[in-house]
Amino acid sequence: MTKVHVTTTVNGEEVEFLADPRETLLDCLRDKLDMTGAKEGCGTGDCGACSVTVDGTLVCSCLVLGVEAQGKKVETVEGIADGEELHPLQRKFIEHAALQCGICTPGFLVAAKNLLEKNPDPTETEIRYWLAGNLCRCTGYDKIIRAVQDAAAEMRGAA
Amino acid sequence: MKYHTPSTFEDASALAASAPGVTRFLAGGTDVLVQLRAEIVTPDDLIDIKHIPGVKEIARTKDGGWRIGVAVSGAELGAHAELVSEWPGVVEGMELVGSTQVQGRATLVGNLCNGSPAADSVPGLVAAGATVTITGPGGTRELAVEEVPAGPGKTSLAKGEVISAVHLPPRGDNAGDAYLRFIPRTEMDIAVVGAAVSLRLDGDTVTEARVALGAVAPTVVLVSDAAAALIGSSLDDAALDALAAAATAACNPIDDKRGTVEFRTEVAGVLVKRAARIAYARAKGEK
Amino acid sequence: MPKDELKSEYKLVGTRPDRPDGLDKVTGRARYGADFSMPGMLFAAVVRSPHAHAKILKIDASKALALEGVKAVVTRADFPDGLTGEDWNLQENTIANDTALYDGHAVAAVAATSALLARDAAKLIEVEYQVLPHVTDVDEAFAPGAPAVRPGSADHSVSSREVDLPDNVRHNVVREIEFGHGDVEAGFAEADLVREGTYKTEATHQGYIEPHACVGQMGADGRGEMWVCTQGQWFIRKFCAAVLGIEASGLRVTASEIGGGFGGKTTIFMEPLALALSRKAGGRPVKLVMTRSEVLRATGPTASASMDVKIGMKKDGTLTAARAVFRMQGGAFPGSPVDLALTCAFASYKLPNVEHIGYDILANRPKCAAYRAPGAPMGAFAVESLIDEMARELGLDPLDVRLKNAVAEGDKSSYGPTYNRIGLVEVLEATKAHPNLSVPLGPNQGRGVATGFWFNHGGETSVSVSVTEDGTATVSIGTPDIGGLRASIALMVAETFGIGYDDVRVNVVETGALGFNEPSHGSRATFASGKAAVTSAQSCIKQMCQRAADKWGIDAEAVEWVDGAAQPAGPNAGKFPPMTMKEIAETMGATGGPISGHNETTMDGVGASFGTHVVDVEVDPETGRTTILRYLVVQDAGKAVHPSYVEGQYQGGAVQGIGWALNEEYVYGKDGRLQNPIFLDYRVPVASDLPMIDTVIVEVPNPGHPYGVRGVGETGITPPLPAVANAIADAVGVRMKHLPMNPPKVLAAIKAKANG
Amino acid sequence: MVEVNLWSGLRRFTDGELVVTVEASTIGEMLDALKAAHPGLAPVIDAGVSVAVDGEVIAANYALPVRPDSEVYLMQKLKGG
Repeated sequence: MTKVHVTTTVNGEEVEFLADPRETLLDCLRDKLDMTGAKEGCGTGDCGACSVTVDGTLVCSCLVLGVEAQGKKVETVEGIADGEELHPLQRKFIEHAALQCGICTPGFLVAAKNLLEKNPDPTETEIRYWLAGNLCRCTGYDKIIRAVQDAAAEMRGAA
Repeated sequence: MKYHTPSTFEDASALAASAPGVTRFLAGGTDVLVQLRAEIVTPDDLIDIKHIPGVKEIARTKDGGWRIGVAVSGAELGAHAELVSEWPGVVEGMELVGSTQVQGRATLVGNLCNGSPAADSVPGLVAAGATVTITGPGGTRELAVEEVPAGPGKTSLAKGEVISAVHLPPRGDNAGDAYLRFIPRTEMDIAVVGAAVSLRLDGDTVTEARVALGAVAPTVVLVSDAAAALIGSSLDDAALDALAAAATAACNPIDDKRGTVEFRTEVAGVLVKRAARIAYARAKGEK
Repeated sequence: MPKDELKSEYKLVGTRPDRPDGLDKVTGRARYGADFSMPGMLFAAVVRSPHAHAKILKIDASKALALEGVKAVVTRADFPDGLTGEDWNLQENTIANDTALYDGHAVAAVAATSALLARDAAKLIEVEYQVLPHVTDVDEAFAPGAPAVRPGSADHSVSSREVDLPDNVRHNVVREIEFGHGDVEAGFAEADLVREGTYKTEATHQGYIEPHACVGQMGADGRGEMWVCTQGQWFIRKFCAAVLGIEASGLRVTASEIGGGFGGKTTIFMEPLALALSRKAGGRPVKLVMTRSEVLRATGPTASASMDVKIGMKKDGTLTAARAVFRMQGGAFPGSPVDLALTCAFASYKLPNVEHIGYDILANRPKCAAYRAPGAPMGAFAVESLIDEMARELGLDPLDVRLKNAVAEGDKSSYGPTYNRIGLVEVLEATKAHPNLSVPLGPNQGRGVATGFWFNHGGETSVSVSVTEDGTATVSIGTPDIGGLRASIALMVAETFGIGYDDVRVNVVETGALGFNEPSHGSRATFASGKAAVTSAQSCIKQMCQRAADKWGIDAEAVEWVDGAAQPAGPNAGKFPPMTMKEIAETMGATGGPISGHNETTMDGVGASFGTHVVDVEVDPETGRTTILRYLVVQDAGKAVHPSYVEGQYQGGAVQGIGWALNEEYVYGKDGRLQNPIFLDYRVPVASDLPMIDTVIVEVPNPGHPYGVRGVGETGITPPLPAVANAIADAVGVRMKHLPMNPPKVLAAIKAKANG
Repeated sequence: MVEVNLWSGLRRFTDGELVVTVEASTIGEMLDALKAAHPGLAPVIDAGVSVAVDGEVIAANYALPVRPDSEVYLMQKLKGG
């Protein structure tokens, strides 16, 4: 198998790796760049645990090839906090007990952050539909939705 | 697997035409990658068409219609206000494909070429009278969208042929379209039944109509009897019942884990009526 | 109920601080099963049977082994012979011997230098099968002449019921159960209304989002290590040791952070394969991560059930008698939870006459594992549906009927023993008082009520608490933190010591660091590890009082522990300023050495938890689709240590139950293959399917726990199945007796009713 | 002496008796005495049972005392998820 050299930017840092064309962006993040924040829950784009943004677009990194990341800007859960300063969503997820096992949390945070960047004041229904591709099996979603609402309110207040 | 990034459709076509093994074109990848990961299809050559200029564009054509690039994602389609206002049914069909994450990648052409009878974006395109441009070894040709699928997982495209653009006709006045699908959950499912209606009015009377159904036959079907039931009516109960009866009669579905024959047939009649009402209201300018 | 007093009694228990592992889990730093790597690590892939039942004639791995980078292949020949009982079942399930018993059954495994290479190599392993007749449905497996799934595997000497089955049925029955009391026929004769029904539930999966993953390392000496996502690292050690024929002490198992379990990670599936591959590959560590389709095909879903229930009721709603006959298949192995289903079935009700009969049945499906209150949701679906139907027929309020028959302290339970302090009546009263009950309903909308029960479990527990040299506390527990356990343990330990919540560090430790622990299962982790941690902390306090007494030169009995400090117990004990935990800790090396306490026990004092759910639905009469409009969970927590995570258990249990009720099911084709092994078609509820889930925490303290804790994890999945069915019946007048109540089924029922 | 309530399916091992009396001061002694008095119960008990003493279900703790006035039930082995 011929591997392809890929240069890309992850959370603002330029990185490079060799990818087999069959490897997904998720495989490359986890196995080649040791960024294990994004999780593989299904491998078919049905659970959202691997959510990242590529050039600002929310995607499942299991449905993007590593080689497609060439020259792109990738953002993952590891890049959400600003140094020691947690993003309001991260703080609100902890405060509201919006995670139980926590495996889906990275995907929810990446997806919710992307939502609030596009729509700072989403309704409950808009939040629920935006996050419908992020499965959580522990919480029944209630506390997740409340955490996103609360973070949105705080961010609007601060803006 | 070899990964290619051609910069013209002619090159993409030539690569595919000369490839000895299994070939796949990669746009959004939301089907290709699933099949790759599940080892259902492992292409020998994967041809990424996103590096071809213009594939991300949505452009007004001279005749007043639209030319949609093959790598335009569902999210990009939904963000195009003018297109949404003219062809809401086409756009809502595409926007029902997958999650927000999938919307960031999935494309009309990918949804079409995956060949699924349940593809959510296809009935809306068929009802709209959309066509595609196909680039092949012998040049380009135009084809109606309903002519593209040839059965579950199959298309009528020949080896080396690749769809290079989607065209929507001019919308014109007093017209509206709508797409509805039935799924057990509210999101994340494959359509159990899909129904698209596009129509034009003169006053209260339907003068033109196209009706397409998804997931009730081996391909998405254009149901002319259903359209005939609408034309000349003002969407009265009798016309709606005739519409439902024609839609039901066109159903030739399968029994599977997603729905029974009886259920798909019954619900096709229900959805087509609901979609017709929405299209009619849109044609009247009601939101 | 002294609820308010109880709340004010504690400084920390009952508050809602941030969980200590929250920071790691919102930044992506927390390490789950698949996040661990080791130098020199290989990657494994598993070859699985595509057939539901097949003889394995030949396995040829030569092509795989010829690939550059492939280091080892294992088959059953690499595992010891001669295992018996459940050890044999576990080994059989880990890797097939001469027969593949279900679609997805592991047949061989391969280790290679990359995950892609391992997958490529697995495809090159050639297996020759001779397909055998199969059966996957519970009723078909119980029908005369059904294909024998695993002839000779049943030990009928342990069956607790006289043989009443023909041999060609009994060959798939591995256990027959009978228990009850009173005279049911006489009870039915006393009733004004006797009704019976047959109910069916399909198998569902726990659906945790994290697939099973481990890294295993084992040398030729049979010693090794494992990093694994599990609910119980000691169970992994015990079961792997049994399956591999090694000493348990030779294996050190570390539990990773765990991405959900719900019972499904209390046992082994592929872990011994990683260890066997490692041993064969010269001791190189081997990482094995399941795909989602492997999780669904080859881990441990719950049983499918077919159930007959008969109930007698008086006009005023009083129950006179009940009989349940449950048939459950739990895959190709003994162990469906039919016994637990029966035991819980009528546990909410005073019943003078009751009879339970059960059959544990084999079918060509994966070996079932525990799933949240194993068996109880199925039984509740049957019983609570029928009670609801009868209450409606008699014109009685379904909640009042439940209240009329509700068990309380001193009542004899349906399964025999007399109840101690329980909170069902309090739960039902709180439900009646909730505003959701008075929201008006529109057309095609309906309201359903159901009650559920789970015993809860104590289990083998080891905990250690040490006083840290700076006066904080370090707690070692052996139950993985699946949903806020560290926070609740820290609250209880800090409360006991009288120090700050942030001054307690709780670690989930590996098998070398404590004595045996059962998993975080049976709703036991907060209860049992918490109780053991409190006992251990109390032992530390006793030692700290001794140190203070020594320093002061007074009797240890004259020292008491108040607000984190030793102080003289009274004016007669002497006049000394309080000596804080920090002061004692800083000098402990010179005053007698390190101070720690530990507790090892099979935990007693467990208290059961009852819950009542109320759901409002709207049914689309043209498509049969059910929308959840409103949902209420009321449940007894004994004492909610961290109320947010208690609410989370209630909400999560309810939503899993909603999924089971409406859309989730294992669908097998005629070929015996699982038709829906991906999340696209195994339909767990998504965010847009649901409203907020309202909760009420009722607190009837458990006298068997120092802070009154009852386990809360499991009860919540029990009522939703019947509650949703009862709401659909209320909305559109159709009684759904076969789960899931998906749109095709509901629409067919509506049309059948309309057609007379 | 302790009265042990059996589940009804065990009648076939105890000549139809549902309540049997054995000499025991702990759960372990009780189980041993049951096996000695009614050998048919041995495989059932060895396969795993739970015992409820005064309303509390105990999976396995042979050392736990039982008193003559204790309410004792032999039950199917219970475990959770």
